[in-house]
Amino acid sequence: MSLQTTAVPNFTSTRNACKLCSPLGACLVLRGIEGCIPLIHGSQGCSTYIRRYGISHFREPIDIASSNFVESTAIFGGKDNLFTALDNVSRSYKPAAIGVTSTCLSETIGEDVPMYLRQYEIDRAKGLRNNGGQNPAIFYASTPSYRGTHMDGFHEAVFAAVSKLVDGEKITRTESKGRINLVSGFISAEDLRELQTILGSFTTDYTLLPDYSESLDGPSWETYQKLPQGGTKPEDIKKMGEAAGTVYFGIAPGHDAGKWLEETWGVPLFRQDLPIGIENCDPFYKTLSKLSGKEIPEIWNRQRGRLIDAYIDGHKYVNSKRAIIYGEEDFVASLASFLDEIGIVPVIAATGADSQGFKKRIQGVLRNTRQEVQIADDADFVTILEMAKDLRPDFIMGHSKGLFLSRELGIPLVRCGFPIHDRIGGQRILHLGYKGTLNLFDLVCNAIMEAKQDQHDKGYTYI
Amino acid sequence: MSLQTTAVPNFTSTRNACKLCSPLGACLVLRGIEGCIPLIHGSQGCSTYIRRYGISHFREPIDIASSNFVESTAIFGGKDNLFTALDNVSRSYKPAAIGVTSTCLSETIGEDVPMYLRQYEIDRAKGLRNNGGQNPAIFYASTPSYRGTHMDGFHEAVFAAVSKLVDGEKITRTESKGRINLVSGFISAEDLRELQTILGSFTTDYTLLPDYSESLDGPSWETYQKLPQGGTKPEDIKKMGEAAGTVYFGIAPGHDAGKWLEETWGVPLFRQDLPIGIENCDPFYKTLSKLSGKEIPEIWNRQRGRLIDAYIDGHKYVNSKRAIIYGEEDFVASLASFLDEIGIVPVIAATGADSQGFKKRIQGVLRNTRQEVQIADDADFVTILEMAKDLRPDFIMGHSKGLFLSRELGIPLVRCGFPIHDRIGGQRILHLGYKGTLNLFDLVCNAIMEAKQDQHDKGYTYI
Amino acid sequence: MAEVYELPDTAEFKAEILERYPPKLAKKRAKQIIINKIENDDDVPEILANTRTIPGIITMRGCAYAGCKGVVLGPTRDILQITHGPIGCGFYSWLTRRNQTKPTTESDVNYMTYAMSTDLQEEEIIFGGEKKLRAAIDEAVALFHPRAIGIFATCPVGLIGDDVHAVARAMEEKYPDINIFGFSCEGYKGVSQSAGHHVANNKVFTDVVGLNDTFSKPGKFKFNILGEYNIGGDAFEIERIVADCGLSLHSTFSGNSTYDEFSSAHTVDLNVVMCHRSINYLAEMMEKKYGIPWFKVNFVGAEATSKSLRKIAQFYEDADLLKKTEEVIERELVEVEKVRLDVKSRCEGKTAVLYVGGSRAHHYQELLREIGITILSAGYEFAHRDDYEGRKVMPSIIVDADSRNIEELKVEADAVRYKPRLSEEKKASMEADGFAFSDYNGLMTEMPESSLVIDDCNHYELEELLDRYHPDLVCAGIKEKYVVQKRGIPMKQLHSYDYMGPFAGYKGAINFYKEIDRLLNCSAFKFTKAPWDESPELSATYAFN
Amino acid sequence: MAEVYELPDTAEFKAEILERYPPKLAKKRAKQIIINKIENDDDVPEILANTRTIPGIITMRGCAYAGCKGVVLGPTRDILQITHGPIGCGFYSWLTRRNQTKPTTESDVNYMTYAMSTDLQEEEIIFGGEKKLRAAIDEAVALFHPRAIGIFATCPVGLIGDDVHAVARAMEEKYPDINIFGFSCEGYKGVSQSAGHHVANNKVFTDVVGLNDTFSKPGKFKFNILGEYNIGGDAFEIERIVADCGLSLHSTFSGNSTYDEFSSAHTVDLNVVMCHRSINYLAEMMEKKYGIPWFKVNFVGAEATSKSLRKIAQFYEDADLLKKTEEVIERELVEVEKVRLDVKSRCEGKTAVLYVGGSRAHHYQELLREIGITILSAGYEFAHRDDYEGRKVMPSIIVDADSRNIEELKVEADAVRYKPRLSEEKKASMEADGFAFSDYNGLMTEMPESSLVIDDCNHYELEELLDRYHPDLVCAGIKEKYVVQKRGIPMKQLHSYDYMGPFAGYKGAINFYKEIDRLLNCSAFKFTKAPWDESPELSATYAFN
Repeated sequence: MSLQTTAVPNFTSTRNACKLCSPLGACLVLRGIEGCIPLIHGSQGCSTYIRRYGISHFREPIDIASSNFVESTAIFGGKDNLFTALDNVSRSYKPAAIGVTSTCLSETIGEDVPMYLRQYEIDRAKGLRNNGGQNPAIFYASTPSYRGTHMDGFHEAVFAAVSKLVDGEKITRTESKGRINLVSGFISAEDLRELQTILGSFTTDYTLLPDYSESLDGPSWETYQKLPQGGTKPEDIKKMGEAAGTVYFGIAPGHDAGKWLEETWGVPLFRQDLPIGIENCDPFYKTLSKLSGKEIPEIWNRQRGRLIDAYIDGHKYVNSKRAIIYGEEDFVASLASFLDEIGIVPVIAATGADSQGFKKRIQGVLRNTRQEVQIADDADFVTILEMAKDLRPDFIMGHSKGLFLSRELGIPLVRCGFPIHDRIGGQRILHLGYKGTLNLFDLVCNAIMEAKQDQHDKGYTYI
Repeated sequence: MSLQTTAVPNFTSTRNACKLCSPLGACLVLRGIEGCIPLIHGSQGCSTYIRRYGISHFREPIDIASSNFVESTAIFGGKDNLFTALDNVSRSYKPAAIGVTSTCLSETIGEDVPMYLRQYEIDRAKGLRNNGGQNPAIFYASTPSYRGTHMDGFHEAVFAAVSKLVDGEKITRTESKGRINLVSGFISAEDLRELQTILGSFTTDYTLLPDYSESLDGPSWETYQKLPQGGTKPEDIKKMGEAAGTVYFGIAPGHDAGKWLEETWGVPLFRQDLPIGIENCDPFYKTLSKLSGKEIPEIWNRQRGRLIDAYIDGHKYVNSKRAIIYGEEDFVASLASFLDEIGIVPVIAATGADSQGFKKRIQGVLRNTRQEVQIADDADFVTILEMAKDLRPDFIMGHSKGLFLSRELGIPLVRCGFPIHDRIGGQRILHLGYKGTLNLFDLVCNAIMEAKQDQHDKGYTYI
Repeated sequence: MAEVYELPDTAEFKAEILERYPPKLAKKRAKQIIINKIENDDDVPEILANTRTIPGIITMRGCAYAGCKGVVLGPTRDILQITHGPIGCGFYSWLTRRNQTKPTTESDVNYMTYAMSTDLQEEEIIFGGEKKLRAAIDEAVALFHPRAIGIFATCPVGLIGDDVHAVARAMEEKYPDINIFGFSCEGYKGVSQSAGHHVANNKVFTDVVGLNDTFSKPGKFKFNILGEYNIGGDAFEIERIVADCGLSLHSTFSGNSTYDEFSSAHTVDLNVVMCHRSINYLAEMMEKKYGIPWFKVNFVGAEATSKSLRKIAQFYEDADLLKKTEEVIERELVEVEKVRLDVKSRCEGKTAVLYVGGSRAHHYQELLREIGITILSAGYEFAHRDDYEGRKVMPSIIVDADSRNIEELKVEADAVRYKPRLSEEKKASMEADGFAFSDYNGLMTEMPESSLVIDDCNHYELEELLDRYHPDLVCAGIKEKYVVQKRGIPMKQLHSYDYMGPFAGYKGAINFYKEIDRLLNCSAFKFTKAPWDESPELSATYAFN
Repeated sequence: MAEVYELPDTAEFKAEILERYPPKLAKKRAKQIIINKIENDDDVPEILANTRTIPGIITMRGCAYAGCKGVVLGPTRDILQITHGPIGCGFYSWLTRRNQTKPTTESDVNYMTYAMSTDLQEEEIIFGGEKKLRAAIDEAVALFHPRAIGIFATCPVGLIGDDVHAVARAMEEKYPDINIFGFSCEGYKGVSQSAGHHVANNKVFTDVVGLNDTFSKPGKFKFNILGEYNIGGDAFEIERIVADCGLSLHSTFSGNSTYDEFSSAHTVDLNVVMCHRSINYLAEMMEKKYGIPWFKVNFVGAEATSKSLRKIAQFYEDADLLKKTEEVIERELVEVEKVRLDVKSRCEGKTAVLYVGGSRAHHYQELLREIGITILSAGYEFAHRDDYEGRKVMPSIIVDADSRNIEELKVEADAVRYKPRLSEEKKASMEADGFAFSDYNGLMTEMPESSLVIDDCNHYELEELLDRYHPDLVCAGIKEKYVVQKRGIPMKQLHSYDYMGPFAGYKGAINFYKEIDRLLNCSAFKFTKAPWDESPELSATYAFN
């Protein structure tokens, strides 16, 4: 049976969704803060599903606590469960912080979690809680699954951590020359390591948030670590108010830590798309140079040159090829820009998010194409497949859920983004910076070449 | 038509060779020395073929001069041609060095190139040559195509450069604490960059020879460079006699620069296989630590840990799988060790080189397998295919010439080594060190997973 | 069975575990961590099971929705399934289990790759989502016109006043040729996915089974397998073997299943039960309503498979069938024994722990024992007391509030279709001869003396156990996988089989032996310590107090 | 043709180039770098060609072996080819060109992926390699029993005294049903691969053509195409078009060719020549020996293709054929024109230089002109004076020592098979009507006035040219590709087509237009300069003095 059904326009239902739910995004951010444990306020299934999903991509332990609602909790409210959960997590993990996220369940029954947490903190201060003497910081992100996608949860959790931890006096900008905030968006662990290297080449004073490069892609351990090492240090988050500027990759659909830092603490905000492709990378390195007051180190010039060289070497393979891209809005916008600059037409650019600005955003980054491009927000995979039928795409770029698109259309899928659960090393894919772009460029070229080679019989081994 | 013909044992002829010719290897080394131009003494076809072949892998300009024999040269000798060529190359490129390699043609007619070169240098010193005042150093490597493979030429050229340039007084070992020589074997440009990073983390005083990381994988240029930047500096080669030790990857079939440095200059030799796999990497980092007197930097521990973690995550995909590997003796030995340690049986390990020690060498690195392994030197691809028929291999690992094996056997080819001319980025494949090993591990896992996934219909997207 | 392996210091271990819990929690967990002891052949200590997980303690359990949609209905290819709720649950349950299915013809439908959700938005949470659900059903009908549609409720559905059953009835009126039914499997129902199994099987029983008296398959000895979910193709292997014996497998609940098979499942002679936990009530209800006897089988393990085949053959009392069954067993065991003995030579004496589901932690002990591996500890994620102690304790199980939320169906003999397959006398005489019906002796009677039985084992307990007893192998789920492997211990997923398999039947046994051999003899683990690393960091340890 | 494009300062450019050479070299190159000038329609300046390359100057040329084995015999699928020599040459010529071939049935042999070599070792260099060659032939026969075997000599073969022809004769006696022949194509023969083409075609003429009088293909108007090597499937496209016109293409030398087609090639009515350089002598010899007339055609470029089709149709003087030909042309030009005009709108006014082979530097000017691109400079790698100046200069070409080394065959009319296809009178009358036979006017007559024609252009000259004139496009080979692209100029390989194609015929023209459009409008080049980079390094420049 083929999934290519007769098109029924404007579907109400979502068929093979192209988005995940909000608490998942929040949990990833929380796992990227040192010593922080996520706690989902809702049914234990949420925690189990989200752990299961994250684990299938990262192949690492992902501990996420839950307040374990049962039917009576759903009826009578979850405060006691939440308090018990906070106690147990505090005692057993001795965490530096607990990030609480809501669910559709707790939001539907109207739980006032901020109020609960204030009360918990008061009780705790009074010594009324059985918390083993542990007093982790507690952030709260409101992340009902029925509002937005995992990216809403992601940005919301960033905001929760920043707005909770940043303190201190407002400072004058000149004092802070050199300190850089980077809000990294939803990227791979390898991307985070590359960002560390890039940032480190400009300054040692930076806050990269979140940073799950070690906590979700760590080494094997000789002895088990209950809370994996790594993550943005809470004390570095605290310092974000003092920075010379915040580079913020992507757009926060709800609360925006970048804007908040600018408005509340006067930290200038430099928002840009994820640095994939020359057009998105050049401004990034330039901003870092500006904020740090340091010239762009030679290594990035060399990488940039090698990338251009590859663009030129490979342009004959990619030029005029047609791609389908999908995924998070921020990711798709960056991919679209990258593909456009190497001469590929993203004939479909789709996101599962319900986003009014998406179409204009994508159109804005397509500087070169002369062809029509289908841009769809609130899209699901069945819709994408239906759209793709007459567009003769050459390949697909996105996460593992595109496999069935790839099979139905008979074209290769270049796996990137999240989730990647049918290959190993998804967390180690480098997408960002000149080097990451080169990696994606090689993957795209080689997927196209392989498809071409596979169509030929003998006599076709140089391409 | 299938190439799977009836097996005829002990073929005299070579059918789809698994080796390249000696001058090619020499030319690659010479392109990895700063300011050095290779000059092939023979027919212009050799230079053209070798350039063409190198270019198809590296996708960079590869200038190789020739003494352009015609029929009369073959009869009356090539001295005049060689002298003219040396003059023209000296004048036009102003090189720091010219590396002369022989060919089957010049060797067959018995050209005494060393004698010619002595005479040329005398003439040049007397001002008798039309060399535009340029006096590049001249090395000579004897590389007849009928003796050995491209690896003979490779190691021969390393020896030629080292033995020509190293001078100075013998020194006592204690004085040289910290300086490291690394003879890198035939590896990718990305490997060389990784080795620079690794060496640089231990000491700034090292000689990495050859180093074509920039000269054969450079950035795009705003203005054309006749002699690409990069390469081992001749002055660093000169200092190789002063080092605390020479790490030499692989085995030189003929002249051995490592041995020569040890015997002539007292530089201790640390020979080991290419650092692919834990078993080959650990000794490398340890030797560097020992020679530099510096502890192993934390970054390598983290990479090692991440590699082990991946081994464990991926062992279920690779364990007991069966591979065919082929290529240069040094490369195959390292791959065999790597595959063995991750539980893969290299059911065929083959090299085109005629090497008595090959079988024992491979057996030596297979520490874990309980199964029989076919080890073949002097092998060609048709023979490998015939051997493979009943061995149920799961995948193939090696350069692009294995494509037809892959097609005949219906199993994936994991491209690595040289030449890779049916994909882009062959020069950027990282094979070495913990990070390179992780890269190969991911490639192997994913090739196996992809093949498995392709065999299944729907319902099989997590693996 | 029940070899004695003196797991040392279990009492001390248990005490230490409990010591670090707060008193109330310690008291509860004390009843869920049991040191096994078998008396009088099948008397075992009482265990507390099917009870709430403590908030903030990281459990291995899932929710009712996961049990209903993911586990039970998931493997059915031609019932179109619609998740009613926000997008998360529908996405996470989209092909996450490695259920395989084999449509018999090219035109057979297969909705397993299709994940349909009403994707509720804030607006519907406020104003109600039934309209959207009806629209989704309209769309599903327009697209596929399926035989049947199942609607699965997620957490907020009941709370916002949506009635999936009312919608199902209304839409059935609109589309009279389509069987439409809803599942009240909100995630907070019950204490684990077990609740979801129950919701699922109840609905399949009331709304599907018994509707079709005509659909049939060729063959003489017709039976159903209940509680076999075709993970890794297990059902295919079982189908292969029973067919070779001359049996006719009518319907598998629910591996590789179809709507026709479900709706005509009441026409067979016999039900055999694989996973007691998830489905024993369905067997009971079918016996009551249709007169089909049932007994427990186990196709995991070569010996268990042979035993199960023989029992089925005995049930039919047919000489040919008995003969063919013996032939199949003899034929299959040749290769099984060859591999088993080879693998055993390398695995003998190794130790394992299993924390899985509601029957696999029991079944897989068979396979492990066959290659000489000793079980140190085992437990279920979501089982009830009877799964540990055997069905004889069922009358004494106290039904608590959480269980009461799951409807207990009142079943009576069907006026038309009730037909006892065995007379009372016949059944009694067979039982007198030692032929057990409606049987299950539970996990503990087959566990080694003094081994640890832990219900709803959590991360803390698992980690302590690993640190104390260093088992050579852990069998659990993906959430535990990397916790275990990070400490250098091989781990086998027994929910998804690590997307390998089959592990059931004879070929499955061979696969499993080899897989365990590979795991236990994998060299990757030996590299954990760098040769220059002499002072490993000390690990943090849990402390609840 | 011959539009005037005043390439500025060519004389100054030439003077500067030569200035930096040593005097002897400058004198020679002065005769090879020509500023084009066309008088009396087809009088062009004399150029020095087919002369030795100077040692140490990096040439684009290959060797005789490459021309013989790689270019001419390479595309033939059923002549088993053995390289006699050390391993390098055999390896490098293994499927390096993108020759395509289409076996007509599953059982048809195709040896193109098979690279057989005697892999000579030091021992054979000392003691002779004939024994090993004989063994290789035995093996080839045992493996495949091919119709024909070709032996290709590499550099050392003649020098060590091996006689490939003697071995071929001896082995032919051993295997009387196999046609075995050797090629003396040692790499140092001649001054370029042109020598190899000659060696190859001579041997095919003496040892293959004329052996088979019976093999034939259906159709009325039989002809051969000479000098078409099926790069990128060019021959397939030509086959498609001529078949549509109603012509019967018998044999292509040597794209997509077979032994049967070669050996019966003497049975056709007409030879048409694509690559004049590599094969004009074969056309001449076939005319002398078998009476087959020939003329030059060109299927590269839409206009050239139409012209060539019309000329062939005219040759046959058949009304139906003429009509069908016009229909085909009309039909094909619809799409061609659509794409051409679109592409031209973006490419008009751009400039190109071409240094390729022995005819492509000429043919591809047609295609480039069709989309409005002006040729600044062109030249051949391995052509002779007639390829530049036209066949009328052939009598005046002085045969030097290097050319004399390549056997010039003495050909006489075949006693049995000579059959003039046209009477002397008929031919004369057609020629009087302007129908040219045995014609080729050369590259220079069609180049723009004052453009630069450079024979055996080397890297130094190419780079200077690029720096001076900044063409928008370079067409050459892979060795030049990255030299050109490193400076940010798009480069099209015309030896291998960058493994694209076809570029011949109508569909090929469309492909080529689009490809050039892509190249010239590729955005990658614009990034060369980083936005923060304000002081690029100065480049080194060549200096010969």
